[in-house]
Amino acid sequence: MLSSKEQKKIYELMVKTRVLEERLIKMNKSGQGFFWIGGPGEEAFNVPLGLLINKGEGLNHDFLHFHYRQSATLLTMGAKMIDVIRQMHNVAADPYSGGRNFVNHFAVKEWNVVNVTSPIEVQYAFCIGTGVAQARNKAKGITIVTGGDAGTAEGEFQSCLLWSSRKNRELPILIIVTNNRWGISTPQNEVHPKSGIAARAKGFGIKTAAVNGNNPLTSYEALQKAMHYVRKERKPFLMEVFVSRLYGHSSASGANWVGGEADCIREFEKQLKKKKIMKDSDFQKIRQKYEEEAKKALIEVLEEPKPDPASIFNHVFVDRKDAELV
Amino acid sequence: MLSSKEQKKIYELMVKTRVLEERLIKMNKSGQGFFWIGGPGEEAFNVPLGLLINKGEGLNHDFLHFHYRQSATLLTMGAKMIDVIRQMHNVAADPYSGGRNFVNHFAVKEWNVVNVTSPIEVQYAFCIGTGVAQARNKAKGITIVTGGDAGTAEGEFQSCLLWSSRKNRELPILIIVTNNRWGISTPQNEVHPKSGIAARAKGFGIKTAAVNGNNPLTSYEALQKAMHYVRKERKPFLMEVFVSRLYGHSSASGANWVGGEADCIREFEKQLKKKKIMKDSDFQKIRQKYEEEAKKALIEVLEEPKPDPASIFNHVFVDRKDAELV
Amino acid sequence: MATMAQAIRLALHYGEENLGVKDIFGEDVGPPLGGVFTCTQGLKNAWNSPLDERGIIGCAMGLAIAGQRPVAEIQFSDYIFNTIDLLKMCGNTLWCSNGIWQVPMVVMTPVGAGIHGSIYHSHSFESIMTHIQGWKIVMPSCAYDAYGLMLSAIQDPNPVMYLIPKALLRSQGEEKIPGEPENPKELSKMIDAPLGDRSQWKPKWPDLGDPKMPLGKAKIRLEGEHISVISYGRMLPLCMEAARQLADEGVDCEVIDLRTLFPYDQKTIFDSVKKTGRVVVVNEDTEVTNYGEHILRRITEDCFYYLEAPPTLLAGANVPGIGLSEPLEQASVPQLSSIINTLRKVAETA
Amino acid sequence: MATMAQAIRLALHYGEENLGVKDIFGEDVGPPLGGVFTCTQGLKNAWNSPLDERGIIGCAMGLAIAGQRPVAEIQFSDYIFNTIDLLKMCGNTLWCSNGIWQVPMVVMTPVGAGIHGSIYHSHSFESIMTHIQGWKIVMPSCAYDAYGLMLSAIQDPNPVMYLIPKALLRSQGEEKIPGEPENPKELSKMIDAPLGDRSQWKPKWPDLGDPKMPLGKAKIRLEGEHISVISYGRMLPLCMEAARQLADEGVDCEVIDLRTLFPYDQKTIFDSVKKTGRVVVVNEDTEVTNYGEHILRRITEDCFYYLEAPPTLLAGANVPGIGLSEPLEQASVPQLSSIINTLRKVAETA
Ligand SMILES: Cc1ncc(C[n+]2csc(CCOP(=O)(O)OP(=O)(O)O)c2C)c(N)n1
Ligand SMILES: Cc1ncc(C[n+]2csc(CCOP(=O)(O)OP(=O)(O)O)c2C)c(N)n1
Ligand SMILES: [Mg+2]
Ligand SMILES: [Mg+2]
Repeated sequence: MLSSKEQKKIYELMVKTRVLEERLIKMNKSGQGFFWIGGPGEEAFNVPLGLLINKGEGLNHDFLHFHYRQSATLLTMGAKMIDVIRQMHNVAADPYSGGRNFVNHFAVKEWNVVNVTSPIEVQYAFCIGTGVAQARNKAKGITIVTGGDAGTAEGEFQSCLLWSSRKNRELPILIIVTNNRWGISTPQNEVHPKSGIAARAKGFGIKTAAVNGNNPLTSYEALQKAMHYVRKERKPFLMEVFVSRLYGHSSASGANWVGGEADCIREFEKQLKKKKIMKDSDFQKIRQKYEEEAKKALIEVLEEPKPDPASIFNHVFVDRKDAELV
Repeated sequence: MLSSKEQKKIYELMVKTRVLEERLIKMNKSGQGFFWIGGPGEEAFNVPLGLLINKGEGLNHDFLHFHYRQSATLLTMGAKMIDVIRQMHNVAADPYSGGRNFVNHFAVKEWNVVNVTSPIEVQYAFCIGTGVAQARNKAKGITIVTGGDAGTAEGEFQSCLLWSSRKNRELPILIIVTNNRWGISTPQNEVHPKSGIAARAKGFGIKTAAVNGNNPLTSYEALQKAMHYVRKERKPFLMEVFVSRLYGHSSASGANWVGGEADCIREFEKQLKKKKIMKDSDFQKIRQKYEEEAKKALIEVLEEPKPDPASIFNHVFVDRKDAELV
Repeated sequence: MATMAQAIRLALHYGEENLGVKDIFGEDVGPPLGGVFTCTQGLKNAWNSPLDERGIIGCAMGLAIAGQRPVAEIQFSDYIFNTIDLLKMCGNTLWCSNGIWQVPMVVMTPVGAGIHGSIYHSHSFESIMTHIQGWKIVMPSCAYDAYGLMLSAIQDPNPVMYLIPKALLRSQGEEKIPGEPENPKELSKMIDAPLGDRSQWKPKWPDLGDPKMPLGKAKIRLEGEHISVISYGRMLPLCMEAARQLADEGVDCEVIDLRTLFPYDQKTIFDSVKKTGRVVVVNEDTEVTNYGEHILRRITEDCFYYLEAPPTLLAGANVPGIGLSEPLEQASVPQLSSIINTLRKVAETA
Repeated sequence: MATMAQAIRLALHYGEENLGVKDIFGEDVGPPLGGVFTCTQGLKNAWNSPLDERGIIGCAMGLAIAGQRPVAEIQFSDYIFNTIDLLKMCGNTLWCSNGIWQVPMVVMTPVGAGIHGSIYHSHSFESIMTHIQGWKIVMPSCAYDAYGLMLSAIQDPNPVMYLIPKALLRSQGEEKIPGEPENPKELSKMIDAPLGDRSQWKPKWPDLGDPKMPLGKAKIRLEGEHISVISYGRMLPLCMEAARQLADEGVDCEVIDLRTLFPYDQKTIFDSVKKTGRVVVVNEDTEVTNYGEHILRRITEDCFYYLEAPPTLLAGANVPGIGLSEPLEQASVPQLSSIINTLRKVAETA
């Protein structure tokens, strides 16, 4: 069981993320960023994930192949609010993509965060390689991959299941699917078999767990168990995590509060109050603190310069000169 | 149970196919054809398949998405030996591709045989469409797709499983995988999970059967049952069929008799003799008959002209003129 | 006048009613959304596919083989690149089977930059697509053509790739689609879905006609004597604007809208270049192994002795993506200013 | 002298021993086969992958991200077209992450016709590949370059596409690879696997060196004054033979072997064209939106006033595949006779 202190910490990080995401949405609506996509509704799972990661660079740490709803994980790992706001406002100082990519498209070499990319499911192909490297080198790290439910229809999902479960060549990959029951506007039951996602992993002999991603404490425990298995057995494990999509798909679909879905923060607050770990005024104070941090960060970012147009040729190749040849 | 007459017919077709394939192999070795690939070792399954197909053109007949080991099915349906030899010798009169494609790459519009193509597994993507058309039109035909075991690692295999098993939108597809336990040179257990191929379909809630493809009688029964289900329930069914690969992968790997694998024709002969349906002299006579047919056909084909070089622009578009524009 | 998105919707409706189109499908193509750009709103045969582009193209090909007339959408051309082997097969099936199997299908997909789409909602596709055989490839630059080309695409017995210049989807046309009501507001009331709950909504379709717009025919949008400007899609209106501004300087541009990228209208192109002696091809795809280079190569081979200045390509920078930030996007794809500068330079070359 | 297949194998062995290559993988790449063309026979780090090209490229990219130096094979380039989205990502990861993630990987794949491979063992890939950014792309025309370019490809910090002209894999080189024994029979005894059971066999590797062949440098194979012939891969030896025959007619060809298709050697190309005033690019990829058209476009833009004849492309016919039958294949890709005819015609153009 997690101590009160640990529960408080989780709560704080959940709220911090939510505040940040709501700020990003406001930025989009007021023209301070072209597009928003993010993870409100997934904090109760993504914060515990961030806490349990073996963070660092190289094979002896966990390799992370994330999708665009992982802000809670990144903030938990230590990412700064202001940096996310920088990416939202696409300024040159955006440390993840230099103003090139959408918000929540992270890339952090020191933490093995492989850069998040918009195409759905490709990370399930790339993660095979870090898994192979870790397996062969008998490294201490494992590979963790996350993505959505609709995306499991892409072939890379099968590639990941198959390559990681080859007999005597199993890979240490924690395969996570966050199931919010939607593609953009397409309900899951319209395009998927009723057997569910975890069943498909079982077909490869992969161990699985179904997790209520709206509860941070059960999420934490389930993650601990699954990670323990992958770290020790060096075999794949699939977690299907049921989460909410509180602001719809993205700014393309309006980014308005949708209602009718469980809000993990509200739910957790009820628990914390019941267990007398925190009270309403604590909640308010925390929220305020992060709202101020976000606001301050935004003011700073709004003054920062946009990228230099000539910089488009930077990083085409490792040695820039080749890019300019043409 | 199949009558003696039916069993004899199956035997004849199996031998006819084998004789043809062995002739094709000889043609390759003597420079009368550039490349050979085919189905020796799969006759005991592919002949019954051919017998049970609802043959004809359009949605009310079965749509057939085959791979390159289906000569027995095609001969059973009524394809002529000489036409296969024409494709092997790539003459203009090859009715399947006009001398363009490898042997056993069939295409027959009147029988719904969609043209066989070399890339592995793509037929599992295309078959979705004929399945959708048949489902929507409440047609009498079903869709049948075949392919090998190694190829199930490609994403199209998952596409087929997923699209055909969507809740309330199931497709009438008989999904066949002929498992000869090899990719070209790669043993199955080196690159696949031990759970097996049928288990993966179960993960989608698809009914499955494992079939001994070296026995034509049990193959016939299993096919009858599976087809009945697909025709009636309008839902997918997966058959994993264990077969032999008697001459190796193709001429690229030598096309020599490999040994150590069950030969379905020898096995069936034993049964037929035991049941007193046929005797050794019958076997010999049948073989001789088809050897002569094949030889005669070859002599004819060797005189036939090769395609006209200018014909490369034919059939780029339905209306040829557009192809010549450039 | 209809927007390009409405024009596509009207064409698909015409296809459902008159041309046997029974499947209009792709990710989020069916209700409730009707496509991320509303191109398939309210269509009775529109349906949502799994999130699987390879399955979508495979399904379309199977439908075509089975004698249907499918229209499949890939949500953004940025996500079509995992299907290129299948696209190649759609295009080679007739040829491989020596004429036995026809594949009459339409694939539509939005292309190009201009909506702050960042790296994965800004891709062009014409250069790779024109390198694939057996397809006709179209790209409208206005609502009227969007309508007419779609009807012709559906009726063509070959696979047709219909590239949508996404930044123009909301721009209104200047020419009335046959059957379109006079007032664009009326059209909107009839066929645009309401905000909020749409479950009870039904569109009211106008009675439409077929303008019979042949594939393979370019359109001279502006006649001129000094320089041939060859373009299509999103760059076309920019080229027109550039031509208008250059007219004030005495530079007389002939602007050609290709409309069909393959098979393309060689006669119109060659006639124009032979007249002007100068040519610039403008598109926004990246510049190495660019479709415009093919057009220029053919011009150089066939009109070499008419050329008075180097035939020139103005295209996207050869970088791996369009950056989100405004200055990055502007530096990556042609802008009005760079078009004007390039045309002026070529016009002035002695 | 080593064959090209042996040269690649030697280079990969050098890579295993000296350059940190721990994964050489793909379909049938490991024992017992060692690749359908024997390029990976006997290598200690070669292994068989599942039959899943998307998994192969994904795995290679993940390995590169994890700091390994993978060499992945796609068995035939005909089967690489379902991975183009992933190839694009290998090429854009550095750029998208603004320099954070390097992707040092090599993909090798056999290309081109010439082995009676019919529709799906004859594909070219350079035109689509050069349209993808962030990759270096090489294609040797002889065993020596095959060796040197592979070592440089492995050492390059960027993704490198290594295109193998499959019809040349058995052709012997003229130049000795550093460390290669004098007698080719000896080499064969040392490193070619025996027929039949190979489970006990181990190769004996020669002690090899690195010729340090930089990427991005073309090689003038033959100097000449009248016409620049730019080619690479399988077409290069044909161009050399054509040049030899034309020399008897007094046509003096300069034959340039690009070796690296991107980034390509502009200086060598432009210098040559400025000298000769005539240029033909020869390759076997299909002719619409062909890589050679890019080279010609740059030449036309940069050397326009030096040109004495239309810059010309000789490439494959724009058809969906190479037919199996000999007359079909010959009509589809350039042959010695068509190369000679084209060069002669361009040389004679007034
Ligand atoms: C390959 C690909 N196809 C389509 C899209 C467009 N798209 C973006 S998000 C999305 C839905 C994803 O749903 P899911 O996988 O369930 O993830 P979620 O967003 O619900 O977390 C789609 C279709 C894309 N980004 N990539
Ligand atoms: C997409 C693709 N990748 C690779 C190949 C090369 N190839 C031809 S057959 C084959 C093995 C196929 O094995 P399996 O699917 O088990 O079918 P089998 O030949 O054993 O019946 C391979 C790798 C191909 N034809 N297509
Ligand atoms: Mg979802
Ligand atoms: Mg097999």
